[in-house]
Order: sequence, then structure tokens, then C-alpha cells
Amino acid sequence: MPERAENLFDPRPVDIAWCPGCGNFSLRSALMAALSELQVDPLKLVLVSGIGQAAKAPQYLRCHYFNGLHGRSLPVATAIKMANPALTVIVESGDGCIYGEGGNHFLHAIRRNPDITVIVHNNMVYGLTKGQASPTSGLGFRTPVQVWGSPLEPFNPIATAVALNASFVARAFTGDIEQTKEIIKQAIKHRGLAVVDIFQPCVSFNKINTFQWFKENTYYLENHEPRDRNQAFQKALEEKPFPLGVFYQASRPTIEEQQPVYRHDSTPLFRRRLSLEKLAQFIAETKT
Amino acid sequence: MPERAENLFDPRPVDIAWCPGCGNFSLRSALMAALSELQVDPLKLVLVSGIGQAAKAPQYLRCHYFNGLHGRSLPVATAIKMANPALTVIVESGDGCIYGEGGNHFLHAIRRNPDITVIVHNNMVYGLTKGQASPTSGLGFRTPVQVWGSPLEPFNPIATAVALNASFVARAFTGDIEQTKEIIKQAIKHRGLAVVDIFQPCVSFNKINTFQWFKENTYYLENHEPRDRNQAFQKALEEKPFPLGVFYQASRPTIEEQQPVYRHDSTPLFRRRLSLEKLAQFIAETKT
Amino acid sequence: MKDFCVVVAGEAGQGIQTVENLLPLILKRSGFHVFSYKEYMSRVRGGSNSTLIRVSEEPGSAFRRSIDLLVLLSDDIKHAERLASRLSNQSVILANEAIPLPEACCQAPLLTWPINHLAIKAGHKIYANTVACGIICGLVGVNLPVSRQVVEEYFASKEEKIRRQNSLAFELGYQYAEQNKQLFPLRIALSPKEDVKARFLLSGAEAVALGALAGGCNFVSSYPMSPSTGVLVSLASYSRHFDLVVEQAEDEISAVNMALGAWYAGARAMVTTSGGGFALMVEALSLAGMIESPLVVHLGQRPGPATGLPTRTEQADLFFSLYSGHGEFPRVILAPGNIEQAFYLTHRAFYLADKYQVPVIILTDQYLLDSLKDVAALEFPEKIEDFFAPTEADYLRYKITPSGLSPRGIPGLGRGFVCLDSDEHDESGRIIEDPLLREKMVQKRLAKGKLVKKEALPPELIGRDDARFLVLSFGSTRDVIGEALTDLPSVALLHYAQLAPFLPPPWQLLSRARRIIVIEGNATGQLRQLLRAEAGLGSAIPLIPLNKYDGLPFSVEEVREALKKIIEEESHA
Amino acid sequence: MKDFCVVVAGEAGQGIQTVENLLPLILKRSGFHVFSYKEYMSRVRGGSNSTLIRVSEEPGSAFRRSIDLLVLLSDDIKHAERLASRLSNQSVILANEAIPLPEACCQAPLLTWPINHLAIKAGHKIYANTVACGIICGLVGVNLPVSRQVVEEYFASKEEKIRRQNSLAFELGYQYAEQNKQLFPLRIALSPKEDVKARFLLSGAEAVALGALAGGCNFVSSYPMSPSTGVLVSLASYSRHFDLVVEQAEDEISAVNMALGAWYAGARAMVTTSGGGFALMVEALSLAGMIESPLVVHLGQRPGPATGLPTRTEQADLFFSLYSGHGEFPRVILAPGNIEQAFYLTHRAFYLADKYQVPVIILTDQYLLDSLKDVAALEFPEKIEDFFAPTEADYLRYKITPSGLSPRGIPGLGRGFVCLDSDEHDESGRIIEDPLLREKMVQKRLAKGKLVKKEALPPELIGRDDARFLVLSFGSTRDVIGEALTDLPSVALLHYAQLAPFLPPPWQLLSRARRIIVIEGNATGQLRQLLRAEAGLGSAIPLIPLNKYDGLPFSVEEVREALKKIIEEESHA
Ligand SMILES: Cc1ncc(C[n+]2csc(CCOP(=O)(O)OP(=O)(O)O)c2C)c(N)n1
Ligand SMILES: Cc1ncc(C[n+]2csc(CCOP(=O)(O)OP(=O)(O)O)c2C)c(N)n1
Ligand code: SF4
Ligand code: SF4
Ligand SMILES: [Mg+2]
Ligand SMILES: [Mg+2]
Repeated sequence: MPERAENLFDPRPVDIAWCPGCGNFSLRSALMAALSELQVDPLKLVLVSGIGQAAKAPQYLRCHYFNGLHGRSLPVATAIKMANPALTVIVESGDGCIYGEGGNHFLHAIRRNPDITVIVHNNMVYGLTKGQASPTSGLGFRTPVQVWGSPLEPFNPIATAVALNASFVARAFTGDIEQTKEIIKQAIKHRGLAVVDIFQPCVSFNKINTFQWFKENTYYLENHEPRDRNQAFQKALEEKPFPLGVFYQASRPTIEEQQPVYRHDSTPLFRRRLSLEKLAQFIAETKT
Repeated sequence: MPERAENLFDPRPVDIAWCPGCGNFSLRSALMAALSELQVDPLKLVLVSGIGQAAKAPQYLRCHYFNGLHGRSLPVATAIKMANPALTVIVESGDGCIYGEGGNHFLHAIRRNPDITVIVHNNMVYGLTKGQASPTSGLGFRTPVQVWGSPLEPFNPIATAVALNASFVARAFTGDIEQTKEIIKQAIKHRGLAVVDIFQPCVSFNKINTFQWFKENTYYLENHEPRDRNQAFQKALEEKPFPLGVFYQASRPTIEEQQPVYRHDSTPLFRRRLSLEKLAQFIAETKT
Repeated sequence: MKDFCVVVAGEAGQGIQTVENLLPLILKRSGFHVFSYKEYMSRVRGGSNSTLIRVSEEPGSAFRRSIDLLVLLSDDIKHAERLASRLSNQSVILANEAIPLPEACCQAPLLTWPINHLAIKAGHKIYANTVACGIICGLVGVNLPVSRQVVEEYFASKEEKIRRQNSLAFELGYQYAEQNKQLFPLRIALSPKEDVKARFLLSGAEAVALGALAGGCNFVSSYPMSPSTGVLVSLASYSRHFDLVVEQAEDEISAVNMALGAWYAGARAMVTTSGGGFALMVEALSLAGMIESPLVVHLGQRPGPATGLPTRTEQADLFFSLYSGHGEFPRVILAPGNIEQAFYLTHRAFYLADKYQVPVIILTDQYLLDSLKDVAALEFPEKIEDFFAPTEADYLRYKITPSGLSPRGIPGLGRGFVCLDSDEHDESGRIIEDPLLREKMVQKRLAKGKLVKKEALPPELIGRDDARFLVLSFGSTRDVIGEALTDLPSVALLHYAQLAPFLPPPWQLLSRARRIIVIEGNATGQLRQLLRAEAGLGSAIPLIPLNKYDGLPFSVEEVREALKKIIEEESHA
Repeated sequence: MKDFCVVVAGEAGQGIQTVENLLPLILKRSGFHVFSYKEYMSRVRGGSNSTLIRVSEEPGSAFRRSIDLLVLLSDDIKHAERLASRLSNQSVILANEAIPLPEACCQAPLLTWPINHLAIKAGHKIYANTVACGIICGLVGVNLPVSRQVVEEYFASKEEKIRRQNSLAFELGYQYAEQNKQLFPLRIALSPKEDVKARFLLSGAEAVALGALAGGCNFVSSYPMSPSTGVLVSLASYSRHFDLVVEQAEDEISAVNMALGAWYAGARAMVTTSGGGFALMVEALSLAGMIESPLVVHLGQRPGPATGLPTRTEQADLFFSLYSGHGEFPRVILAPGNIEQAFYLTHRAFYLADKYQVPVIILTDQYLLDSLKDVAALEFPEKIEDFFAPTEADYLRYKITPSGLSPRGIPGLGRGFVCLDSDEHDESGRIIEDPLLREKMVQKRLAKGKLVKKEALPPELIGRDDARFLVLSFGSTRDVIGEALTDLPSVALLHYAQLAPFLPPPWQLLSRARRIIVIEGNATGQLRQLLRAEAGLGSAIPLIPLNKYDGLPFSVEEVREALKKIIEEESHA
């Protein structure tokens, strides 16, 4: 009997290049489960990633993917959604990719608010390039480049996303696949850009923020009102333990629904073609 | 008798390329007054800017300047400060330059916290390129490019800077030169990166956010505790009227003082030279 | 005078833009061929700007240096000073009052007509620009009812008072000129032609934007940058009429990555930028090469390096566009010679990009983009063809085929998965490191370069095919050189509108030429070097360079003079 | 066997890096010349990695394809599969157990030695890598006390148990090899040389980093990117000993703009990156051209386009580095041929950048950076010279001088203001738009290109100056080709270590050569095109291309074979 994939999104056996024990495996399981439970059609699903260990994730799923440049997943994903709003678009990449190289797109994609989900594998390190500090690395984090320990204030993606009025902001931890799945499901269901920062232990290069460390330094938000931006910000500043869960959620129009082309007609761009006759007429009317 | 500059920082007559009535003139007056009152030595002062109308500002001052690329003033300024901490380094550029093209550097320069002052001319528009929306333009702002009105959430630099734990965050309005000067003075005196977002009416391209509009839609913070990050964030979210003044201030070590090279010796890099003998010896010791 | 060249100068903010927009329209609608070009500074107010308007009985004008009439909207002498070298005793200066002209202009008679007075009479001093339009129309003798209509149309969106006062200002200027024509030293004897009225009046920027629409463009993501912003602005205004997503990105990196995302999802996307913005796009250009995505980049050149002269012209980014991006992949570079070609080559760019899954760069410059002229007809594509296709379940995005081209699928159309990877990949789009497969994939990508070469445009010969003097040029210099050649029957122009893939000049032409001259708007002679590298030119017959890099376009006169000198030297040799 | 080539293969994470670091050091300290090169995948665990170590009696080795001994650390057959084509019946495979070898490897005898058993005996299976080191040292017959000392040093920073167990593992491996030497089919008869012991053992990355220090580098701002990260890591580790600011930037744009800010303030700054990161730096490269700032960029090439093969090698960014950046400005491109040159040319880069106020690119590749070998001596500069000077009150940053060079001031040193502008500017650094001044400034900047050309390195001739076959190459291929030539007296190599400004090959050499072969690690033949453009080559005598673009470096054998074929064909012609 041929080997059968358990999950619709699990491709035939692939060689997964992650290290044994890496948090990425759990994240992958959580994502596949979320997609299954939401009954997303793999043929309508596009994963967009940059470059890094996390960014290899789409290669290990059954879906369309655009595995582009380091740091540039957000503009690609935004444009895909704007060109074809019928697709489910998920960005999946690393903390370095999205908050470091891609920081400017993080700011402005949130302002645009396309209906996409942004999953950030936050291992607080650059994995693929063998262990330099990432924007979320802690103060004093030592690496072969940060030989004296990183002196930079760690980037707080949750607080920043709330400040930018991101319409959905959450944090998860791969140590809890079930909850991670639930949070991802909420994020996908949310209409607008959903930021999901996911603590993910890197067993090879981060000997500080280990599975155990994350376990000991996180807790789930309770009695939290995600519609309250100030409260969300307060919670976002909490550290050790770091809250997990949905910090903030707001209703904001998406960039694609505000495009004049889609106001009266949701047909994706690829099914529309400009009429050359109309163009000729337009030129004749306006340029003579 | 030769014409004499009134202010030490006012160069011999220069042709200022700004439009008559532009808020940039008041900002320039406020800055020159602040520098004089702080008795900054012009020969120790470096202005760094990008490209735009605001970014021309250094050309109209008596000081050293590095008028670089659009969006790239912050890394240049950070490096100048790291190479020679004895210099007073001020970044001056537009909202498009610093929050748009340069957004990623805004995030990460704040994390580094060099002891520099960042003055952003916030006219909520791209002036030099003739009036497109800038990151701070309001929802629905119409321009020749945003013909349907801008659908993007306006960028809130104050809230974002607070989220990033910038060590000094303030807002001013060129309509009040005296207070603008005072805020700039505080910013320059502050040890660490000081963000000063300055409302500046653009008479040529922003017919919405006019002098009058800013006047009617701003007020000065009172009884505000700038050491309280949550309160700062709350205030940062206030709109119409927008608060003016210092929102947030924190003590954080600067990147330059954390450099091992300056720990025991503050000599700027240009006065130190590597010893080739020491290098030869180092190679002989470690590479044989 | 069958060719009348008027320049209106003043400060930024004095309404030269109105002159620039209004005058050509009136002239064309009245049956005159018209060409205009603006010279403006990188500032919003003050400084010294000017617009040149050539009115002629022949179509297809280009930049002329020498000014017949200089109209000064300001009494600051800096404007005349700046333009002094283009004035002669054949020129006339028209000003509001007797201003102390710089010595260099003294040959040209100064005429003082009460421009400001008429403006004030119409309602306000600010109407001086409209008065000037009226005066020029009066001098040329355009049809008054037509003019009135254009003026009304032009100000139609303004409030009633402004409309009325502008109409009056125009009228007063027109009348004044008519009444004082006999005092005007030049005889302008242009007769209108009926067929001109039906021609299209287009700027280079509009031609690129309309060409994009004709190529099926329905997605533009860009970041403003002179001189390319005009294309973005034009497309934005067309979005009122056509299905077009227009997105101003936070930076050029985002703009180009958006364009790639849009193509992936089945849109037809373009970005428009200038050198500095293009510099930020070259990583993604390389990405387009790797993922075999179509991409159309409009690159409007301006003088560099760095910020350079933002509102001036140059042709110095040829090599940059040819060789930018890391790694090796085929690309197409099109460099329109004039406004008609700007339209044609832009829709061709979409066709080539889509068909061959390669990035296409349209290389223009400030001179071309900020020029305006009337054109007879535009060459449309037969149809807008989409080259993507529905996928089967076993779809492989990078299927190795004999031609190198793999059918391009898009997500949501068909039963297959469309997987792109910026890493080296196998046929399915999955990351690999196998050397043999790598080699095949390199060959596959480069093979497309040979395919697209088959559709490359050969250089265009203007003039005799046995000319003793052969000029080679590319891009926007076509019509300037073309006009310079009309007096010089022994010279022909071989003009390149496509630089990559590059077709060498026909050897017959080369072998008949005694002298080969390469004219280009840069300092280092990039076309010259390309001709050496790609066609081995320059070793047997030396290539005589004519370069310009002061920020201004070549003028018909300077090209003509330079060529005459070369002809003369040759006859002495 | 005077030249022993061993490859140790296994998965990422199996400690091949230890082999890579430990073995060369032991060998060199024992008096053997050593060369190593790593082939690794872009992943942290799994896959198939290997390191090659050549031990020889002659200095200056290069990459050899053919493997004498393959040591497998893993029983997965994929490693042998990948390396199969490099094995012959002259090779030996050493493995822990009898694994079913792929057919392609069957010629090579399989030796099973109890590597894992010995490792476990030493304490844990993970010491297999150290056992393998011991075995190889035992086979070569290195000095045991020296080995012991190196092993101890190497693990010195680890905890006591790990230190002890590694020492034991090495010892056990060594003894086993010594005791079973007679079962080993190859006769390794290498004698140690005393003078080798004093030589330096350096990787390419270390050579660049140390060269930077020798150039006075005191500021490095970069963003990690393979294969250039090694330079950043090396410099970071040197910051423990030297005054050096090391800053990891948020992106490459920031990195290069930081470097420009640092130079402005008087530091000597460098960035290190690879093609994709360099793509993000080209706008600032153009800025360096405009503001006339020194800048040193280390560009470690890897196969593109886009992400390509992150950990493999290629030479395809020659044109990109030559022509990137908008506008025109002079630049220097240095391409070290080997590790010695990497040191020398990096400090030279600082000298040239500072003296001529131009950007200098050091073009290396993964092969060079990830190679390691022993070198006799390093060529130091006489001194580290600073070319900035204190300013007077009337200081003008862009003073027009006959040479084109204006004295460079820095803020805080002297009484003048140092004003830089990315727009076109006057002598004082203030923005201008005057065409005449523009022209002068262009000429001034380009004049520096002529100056720096006077100090350009001519290509280096390796071999006879009347060789019938002339090979041209650049960068890291120098020693591979050099070694291939030792058997081929009729062939000479003309090697380019500087590509810009470019000096043409001496015509005497060209005229004597019957065949000219261009060897380069790319698909399109960039050096070949450069030779056509810059030296008119290729029209009289065709240039025979030898290109490689599968991600692997050229090997001595394949170069030798290819050249032999060309020689043979010529003799038949
Ligand atoms: C422009 C560019 N710069 C640098 C790199 C090298 N690079 C690849 S992945 C990576 C960082 C990866 O870190 P992260 O995004 O956190 O992902 P992780 O590997 O930790 O999952 C870097 C610096 C690149 N590919 N492209
Ligand atoms: C890389 C790059 N992209 C675009 C431009 C064009 N440009 C110059 S200034 C500017 C925007 C100016 O807006 P802002 O920074 O708000 O300054 P303002 O003129 O409003 O003071 C733009 C888009 C450029 N010079 N470089
Ligand atoms: S390096 Fe770290 S993040 Fe990457 S796969 Fe290994 S454990 Fe996971
Ligand atoms: S365009 Fe606006 S910002 Fe620029 S100078 Fe004029 S008024 Fe000021
Ligand atoms: Mg990471
Ligand atoms: Mg602005």
C-alpha cells in the first residue's frame, strides 16, 4: 500500500532540512491541523516566505508557494491578495526575515491591512546563517558576531504591531501545538492582516531561549479584552513571563476591498482583460 | 559693513529653495535658536539628512553635513556617532524619508539608541516629488497618485517609537517656534536617540493639514508623566486634537557607550591607528 | 519662419505648468504641429524654470537650442541669464518691463509688453501666465474660438471666478498681440493644417502609461521618483477608467516585489522608477530571473550618480540596466526613440515579459518623458495575449523543455500547484543542490535569452544605406539626430531601440561608412563600449564619440554642428 | 604518493567542522603542507557535507577532484553517491561498516574500520569525527606529541570530560591506523618539512579579515550572508584584540550607509556581503561615487540568480560589480587569486579607497573564502596611511584641482565645514543645477579613474612569456589553473587580480599565442566579454571558453584535461 499523507497539506515524503528537535516541526503540525480544520482548499492556498530556516516551511506543505527573497515576503503576499482576493494567503518566515531585513514592509503591510496571515517563527536568532543575533534576541545575547553580547533593545513585535494598529496581534509557543493551532485558526479566520509571532526554540543556535526557557517564561492571557488597544499594549510590554494568546483585534477595512476595481466586482485581475477598443476610444477622446 | 549673520548657525545668505509660507522656515529658526542657546559648537555639529524638501535643511545651516540618500539618514548618523562620539549629530528629514523609505532604519536605530536627535518634518505629504501621500497622510487623502484617497492607516510615529522603547519621544508644531525650540533643546540634551516629530504645514501640496488645521487640532500635554510608557502610549493614540510635547523619556545605554572600543578610552576612531607590529605578532601567535 | 520656438521662463510656482499644458493643446487643436519640453529645477517654488514650445508646419519636432521668442514671466534677470547662450540677434525677448538684461543677451531685442498690467486687468497678477499664452497664440495667429474653448475646458474644474478671469486674461493677451503684431520683429508665417487636429497630443510619460494599458497592465506598484512619477500619475488617473490597481509602495523594494507577487497571481504588473529607485530593485530583478517571472520595469533616467540632478536628463544607466542583478539570467532592454515608440515598446514589453518569462526594462529619460508632441497614430498590439495556462494535477512550474520555456501556471487556475523558489530548484520548484540539475537549470534559463533574441528589434536605419557617415545612438536621441540629419545627406543614423538582446549593426552599413560616430547622453560612452563588446566595433574604424552629460538634452543644432565638423575634417583628411 | 587527498563526508551536524579545523592544524604543525576546502549544503543538520584535505610535500595546493581516501562518518550511502564520480580504483573508501555502496563507487575498495566502536570506547559515538582525525593522522604518520597538543588546544575551552574523551578518541584512531597501516592499500610516503611549521594556516575568509586589519579597518557593519559571513565572524573575533567597531545592521542598505557615515567621521570601514546583499548596496555605491567617499566592499560570490545556491561557488558577479550603481563614477575591483592575495589585496583596497576617494570592491567567492592553506609569509603594507587632513576655515570639500582629487576633511578636525551632498554640488558641497558646473564635476570625478589606473595591477603571467597556449582567468581560479599548468609547459596563465581599472593583456603575449583560452566560473563568459570590450580581443583570434556553473569549483584535473584536449586539437589542426 502506498504511504498516505495523514493530512491534506502534507506532501508525499519530503526531506525536511530542519534539525531534529527544532520547534519548526511543531509549528508545521499546528499549521497543517489548522488548515485542515478550517477546510482550506490547498489549491486556493498560497504560502509566501522569504529566506531562512523558517522560510523553508512552504516547501514542506502541499500548496502553492512563492518562496522569494530574504525579507520580502510581505509585499509579495500583499500583491497576491490584491491581484486575486479569492486566495488564502499566508506568510511564513523567520524573525530575522520579517522584523530585520523586512522591517519596513512589516510597518507598511500592517498599515495596508490585506487579509493575510503573517506567521513569524520567532527563535530569537538567525538560524540558517548559523546563529547571529536576530531583532528579537535578548540583551547580551552572545554569538560569533555579537562576541560582546548584543547591546540592542530587543524588538517587541507585539507592541509594535499594536502601535501600528494591526487588526489582529497574537503570540503562540510551539511547545503547545494545540493552542498554537487554535491561534493560527483565529488568525486565518480574521479579516485583515493577522500577525502571529510564534516562539520557536532553535536547538542548534539558541542555547538561551530553549524549549524549557520558553515554557518557564510564558503564560496564557486570561480575562484580556483584545479590543482594548491600551490594554493590549500594556500586556505587550510584559516580559518573563511573556503572555501568549490574542493581544489585540480590531475591525479595519482591508486594502483589497478598498480597491476601486473590486468595489462592484470581485473578479480577480487575471480573469479581466482590458479592451483595446475602449483604450483606443479613450485616447481618441482625451488626447486630441 | 559686511552683512552679519544673526545666528552663529545661519550661513551667509543662501538661496532657500522652500516655498514662501512653508513651515520649514519656522522649524529652521527654532533649530538655530536651540543650537545657539545650547552653545553647540558649529564645528562639532553634524547634520545628516536624506532627500526631500525637509532634507535640504542642512544646506541652510552653518555646520558639517552629510546630505545622503532618500531614506538613509539614520544608519549614516548612527555610524558617525559610533565613529566619533564627540560630535553632536542631528538627523533632519521628511516624514516620507524617515517613516517611508527609511522605515526599517527607524525601527532599528531606535533599538540601537545612539545619542542623536532625529527631527522629522511631518507635513503629511511628499513635498519634493509634488504631493503624493506620505506614511502620515490621513485616511482618504487625495493626490494625483491617491486619486481615490489614501486607504492606508496613517503611520503613528509617536506610538511606534514608544512601542520600540525609544528613549525620548516628542512632538512639536512649527506654528509655535518657542515651544518647538524648547522641545528640540530637550531632545539634543537627552542622552540617547530622541525622536522629535514636528508638524509642519506644506502650503503647496497639503491643503488638508494646513497651518490652521494643525493649530486647531493640537494641544500641549499637561500633567503628563513621560517616564510612564503606558501613559505615553495612551497619549500617543490621541488624535484631533493631537498632543504636543514630550510623550516619553527613558534612560537607556547608548550604542556607542557600549562599544568595547570606548569602554576605557573615548578617543574617536580617527585618532587611533592599528599597529602593524601588533597585527603581525597576532597572526604569528594565532595562525601558526 | 516655418518653425517657431518660444520659451516661457520664470520661477517655480509662477504657473509655467499652465503654459506647458495649455499652449500645446491650443496650438495642436488649431492645426499646428507642436513639440514642448520642460526644463525645471528640483524645487517647488523659486529658482528658474522654463518650457520650450516649438510650433511648426512639419510633424515630429525635437529639442532646438536656439530660441526665437523668450517670454519672461518674472523680472528677475536670472532667467535670461540662464538662457543667454541660446539667444541671438535673431531672437526676441518679451518682458513686462525694461529689465537690465545680462550682457550676453544684449543682441536680442527686448520688447516690453504690459503682461502684468493685462493680468491685473483680468483680475490678478497671477494670470500673467495665461496672458502670455494669449500673446503667443495671438502672435502665431491661432483660431480664436478654438483657443477660447480649450481655455475653458482647461479651467473647467476651477471655480467660476477663476475660470472667467483666466479666459479674460487669455483674451487680453491675444488681442494685445494681434493689435501689436506689426511691432513684433519676427515674421511667423505658419499655416494651420487640418489633419493635425485629429492627431494625439501626448507626453512621453503618458505614452509609456498608455502603452502599459495597451499591454494589458492592470497593476502598478511604485514609489514616486522624478522623472518617472509622471507615468505613475498618468496610470493613477487612468484607474478612473480602466481596471487597474495602483499602489504606492513604502519603498522601491516593496514596489518591485509587489509586482512579482501580482504577476504570480495572474496580473500584468509594472513598476516605474528612476536610477536610484532601480538600484533598490536589482535584487528583485535577479529574483525575476530565477523564478522566471515576467516583470516590466520602466526606468526613467536622470543624471547621477546618487541623487544627481533629479529633474534633468541623461543616458548613463545603460550598463546598469544591462548588468544589474546578481547571477546570470536573460533580460530585455527597450529604449524608445520617441513618443510613438514609447507607446509601442511599452506594450511590447508586456508581451515579451509574459511570453518569455523574463524581466523587461523600458529605458527612457527625463527628456523623453517630459516632452510632449502630436503624433499621427499609435501602433496598437493586435490583442493582449496572456501566456499563462490552466495547470494539470502533475504540473511542474519549471518543467525542462527543449525551448527552455516552461508553461506558466498561476494559483487558482487548474489542478496543479504553482511553486516558485528563489533558491536553485528542481522542475517542481523545490530547493535542490545537485550540481547536474543546477547546470541544467542555468542552461534552461539562459536558453530563453536565445529565444527572445529571435524577436529582437534590429537597429533602425534613418537615411541612406550607403551613407559615408554613420551615426549610432540609442533611446531618446532619435528624433534630435534625425532632424539634424535632414540637412546632411551623407549621414545616416542607425538607431537602437532595443539594447538587449542586442543585434549587431549590419556589416554592410559599417563597411560603407568612412566615419562612425556614436552619440549618447553620458560621459563614458556606454553604447560605444557595448558596440565594441558585442560587435567588435572600434578596432578597425575608430568610433568617434559625441557625449553630453551636463543634464540637458542634445539639441538639433549641436548635433548638426558636431556632424558638420566631422564631415569637414574628413574631407580634409 | 607525494600528494594525499582525503575527503571526510557526513551529514551536517556530524562534526565535520571539527575535522576541517583540527586536521589541517595538526598536519601543518607536523610539517606537512595542507589545503582544505569544504563542500556543504545550505542547512544546519542532515544532508550531505564533506571536507577535502590535501596533504602534500609542495606548498600552494588547490582543489583536486580525485579522492585518494574517502572517510564516511555516516552509513547513509548518499555521501558516497554524491562523491562517486570523484572515486576511482585508485581510491579507498573507509567506513565504519560494510555499507552497500552505489555501483558507481564499486571500483574503489571499501575498508571497514571500527570508527564508531573506537568512538564509543572513547566515551560516545559522537567522537567518530575525532577518531577519523586520528586515523588520518596515523595513516599520514604525523608527529604524535604535536597532534596531542593541537587536540588539547582545540578543545581547551570545553569541559574537562569532553577534552579528555576527544583526546582519547584521537589517540585510539591514531593507534588503530598505525597498527593497521599494512592493510591500507595506499602508500602515503610524505615527509614532513621543518619550514612548514612556521607557516601561517589561514582560510580565505580569515585572510580577507586580517587584510582588512592590515588596511587599518576599524569599523565593520554588515548583515550575515553566506559565504561572506566568515569575514564578519573573523573580524568580530579580532575585536577582542584590536580597536574595531563591529555592527550587525538590520539590512545591507543600513550596513553600507553606516560604512559611509563611518568613513565620513574618519573611520576606515568595510562591509562584507554576497551578491544578493550587494544588490541592496548598489544605491549607496553610487552615493560613494557622488560624495567621493572611500568605501571597501567585500563581495563573496555564490551561484545566483536570487538566493541560488547559498553555500556553493561561482564567479558570475563580475559585470554586476563592474557596472552596478546608477550614473557614472570610477571604482576599483580587486579579485584575489588565492589566500595570500586575499590578504594583500584587502589592505590594498583600503589604501586605494582612501587615497582616491572611490569605492573598492574585493571580489572573492565561496571557493576562496572556504579554502584553508598554509602560506609562507604575508605581504604587509609599509604603513597604514590616512589621507584625510585637517581643514582650514575656507575649506571646500569638492575643490576642483588639476588631478580631480580634493583633499578630504573630516568633521571635528580643523576649522572648516565638511559638507557632502548626494545631489550634484558645487565645490563647497552645496546643491547646484548649473550645467557647466555639472560638467566640471563629472569630469572631476571621472578624472580620478585615470589616476587610480596608474596604480592598477597588471595581469600576472604564470609560465613562459612565449607560450603557445595562453589561458586568461580572474579571481579564485589562479592556483587551480596554476597547478594544472605544471604538466603543460606550452601553456601559460595570465591571471587578473584587478578587473577595474582594467589593464589589457600585453600584446606580445597575445601575438605569440596560437590559442587563447578564457577560464571562468560562470555561464555567460563575463571575462571574455570584458576582454572584447576593453582590449578588442576575440576578433582576430577566437577566445576559447571554459566555463563552469554547477556550483562546484574548477578542479586541477578538469582544467588539465580541458587544456590537453585543446593542445591536442591544435596539433591536429
Ligand atoms: C539579502 C539577503 N541578505 C542576507 C541573506 C542571508 N540570510 C539568509 S536567512 C538569514 C537569516 C535567517 O534568520 P531568520 O529569518 O530568523 O530565520 P531562521 O533561519 O532563524 O528560521 C540570512 C541573514 C540573504 N539570503 N539575503
Ligand atoms: C530611492 C529614492 N526614491 C525616491 C526618491 C524621490 N524622492 C525624493 S524626496 C521624496 C519624498 C519626499 O517626501 P518627504 O520625505 O516627506 O519630504 P518633504 O519633501 O515632504 O519635505 C521622494 C519620493 C529618491 N530621491 N530616492
Ligand atoms: S538551526 Fe535552529 S531554527 Fe534552524 S532548523 Fe535547526 S533548530 Fe530549527
Ligand atoms: S513643497 Fe511644501 S514642504 Fe516643500 S517647501 Fe513647499 S511648502 Fe514647504
Ligand atoms: Mg530566526
Ligand atoms: Mg513630507
